[in-house]
Amino acid sequence: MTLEKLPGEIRSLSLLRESLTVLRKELVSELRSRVALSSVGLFALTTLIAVAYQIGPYRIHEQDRPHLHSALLWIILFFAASSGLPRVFVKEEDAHTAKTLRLAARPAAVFTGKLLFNLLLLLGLEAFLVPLFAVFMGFAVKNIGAFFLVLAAGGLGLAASSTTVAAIIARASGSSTLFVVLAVPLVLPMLVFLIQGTRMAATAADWTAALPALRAVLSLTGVTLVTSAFLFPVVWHD
Amino acid sequence: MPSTAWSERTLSYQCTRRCRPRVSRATLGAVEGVRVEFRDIAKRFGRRLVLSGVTGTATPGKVLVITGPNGSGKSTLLNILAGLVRPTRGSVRYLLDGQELSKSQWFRLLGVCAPDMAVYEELSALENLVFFSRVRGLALPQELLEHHLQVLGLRPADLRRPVGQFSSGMLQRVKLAQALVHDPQVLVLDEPSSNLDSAGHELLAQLLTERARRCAVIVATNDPREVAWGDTVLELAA
Amino acid sequence: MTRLKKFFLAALFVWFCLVIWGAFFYAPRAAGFKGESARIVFFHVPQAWVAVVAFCVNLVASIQYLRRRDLMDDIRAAASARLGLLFSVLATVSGSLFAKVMWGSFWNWDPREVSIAILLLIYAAYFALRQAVPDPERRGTLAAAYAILAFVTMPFLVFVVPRIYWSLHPDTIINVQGKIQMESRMFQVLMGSVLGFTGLFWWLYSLETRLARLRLFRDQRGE
Amino acid sequence: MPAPESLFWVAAVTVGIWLGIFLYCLRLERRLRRLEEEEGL
Repeated sequence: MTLEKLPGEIRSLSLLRESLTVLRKELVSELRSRVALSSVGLFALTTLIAVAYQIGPYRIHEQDRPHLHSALLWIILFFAASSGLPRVFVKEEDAHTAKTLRLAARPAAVFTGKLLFNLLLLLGLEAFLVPLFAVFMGFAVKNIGAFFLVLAAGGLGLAASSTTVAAIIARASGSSTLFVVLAVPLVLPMLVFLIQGTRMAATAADWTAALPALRAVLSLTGVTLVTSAFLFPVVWHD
Repeated sequence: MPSTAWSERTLSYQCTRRCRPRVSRATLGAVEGVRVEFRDIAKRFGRRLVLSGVTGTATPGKVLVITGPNGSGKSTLLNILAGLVRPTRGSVRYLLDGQELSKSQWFRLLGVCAPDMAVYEELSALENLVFFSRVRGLALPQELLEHHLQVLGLRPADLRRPVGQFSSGMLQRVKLAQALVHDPQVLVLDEPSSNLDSAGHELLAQLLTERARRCAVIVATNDPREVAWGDTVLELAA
Repeated sequence: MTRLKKFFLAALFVWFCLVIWGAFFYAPRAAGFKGESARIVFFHVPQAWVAVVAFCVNLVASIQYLRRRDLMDDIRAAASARLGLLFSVLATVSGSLFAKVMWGSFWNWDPREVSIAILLLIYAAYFALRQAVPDPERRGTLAAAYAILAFVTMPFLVFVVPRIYWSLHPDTIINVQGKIQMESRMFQVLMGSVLGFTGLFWWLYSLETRLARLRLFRDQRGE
Repeated sequence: MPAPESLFWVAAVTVGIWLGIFLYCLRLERRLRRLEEEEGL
């Protein structure tokens, strides 16, 4: 069968589709090896059980619960995620597939693909952890809508800053511990607002109470994404 | 054995990314191909000066062989020529009809295969090729990719097995397939027939002579059989 | 040493002695503060100011490095980041001393303290990153990228967070209405001190850059 | 005028610290100058 007869009209694939190709590859690789998923899931579960066993729903006063619970929720979420988030680039460098990818794909496509994967990882972690957290810790939320908004914004924000930091540390030695050291100071301001937003969503009746925190998180995320768009090609192509 | 002359009847596909100038296969075939000129290349890693004063040109239709003892910087020079590593001194210019190409355009016309490059072990040979072709912006039909792999000596049964289970020889063939899938104008090969058996080496020789008519080939090797391919040989001092 | 440098150093020395004298004797006791604690402002504010200047120099040097890939820019970025970290620590210490005198505790999670703590974490992480990358060129690229990314979140820390939260921190000199509330003599000494500290920063910065340039020169000539 | 003796000591200590920093940096400046001349910078 010679080539001329092959139909196959060759279409131009835009940046979006290249990013989705990278995302698809990440998902396929992850679902086959499930390394990041298991480490993130187990980390979250063990931490939650340890915390819930000690503090539990009844040991703290009624009015203190929202404060403590929202802080604990985000701390567990972030540190559980940070055991899986850097893998997306560290895996490429360790397996030496980074050079092949560098030659084949555009930096923008690589960044977007990996960012979307980290976003899905975080949202998946939230979907897994939040119900358990509510049950084990007796975490009651007055305004579900606002709470989901905060969770989504947090997922996007954490994914944005951690993807770039992952790209930076992947090319440094001893990268697993380095990720948390570098990511925490960048993520702390966002965590402060996320915790405040969660507390507002848990306590206030109408959902606009969480609006200022949401606005802060989204603007921080926007700033991080714009900066990362300029910085990532420099870090990726050295 | 399917006819290996598929590269002769080049696919008429447009380069699918907005590139300036319109780099399409049609214009390439007709006019003189891509030249790579490098002058007075030097590279220092911290204190060690690995390369200095290396000059040469890779012209379409010619095979440039780079030889030299281990540690003489062959692979570093190849990385510099591929545009992955920045030389400490000297310049590398990629010329298409006298017009200098930008790095993103250059990467699309470049095929590289090197020992420090890997393909994704958890994906199958076909999935790897689909990924690398799609992420380059090409929507090549599946049959064509299967054809590519079979041309390089992979049995149909192997196409869907994860690459992690492949022998080093078969892995090398997948890496060569990845380097050739987008019909590159310049081939940069670092010890291409390492791990290949004699049949594989024959196949590679045949593929190169067939492509060399239109495509500039740069090979770094110490294997006498490969040095024999060279129209010009560049000897690197220790 | 060139004549100009000798003159600059002599002037810097005399100027600083003048500032110290002014801080303790020329400036009046500030009303509304416990005892003489307000005098720390003559050292606390310039340290914070120099830290911000140092981090700006770090940002500019990092951007230059990414554009020109000249190792000297990387050296400048590292030197200014080190000095920025040093002066931030000094500002934190003098701030918490003031807090101890005025509010009885070294650290009470005042929003301004939270921001400077995060700032210290950022540049401590910056140096952790620099230690982890052996190759000088790549170290420069990665450090520059992190510095720029971190700098972008800094306005949030230094300007937004303390503003939107009620803060124990005395009103900044140029506050919301933009008019200066400080008593004129205190203000003169304060500006003198800021000038003195900036001069000191410039001297330390140039010393460190020249030292690093010398080491780089030796390395390249060494092999 | 504030009570001289209490502030006097604090001022004296501060000047002392400043003197130490200044002399240390001066020595560094001189050594650097010599090394730079040696290097022909």
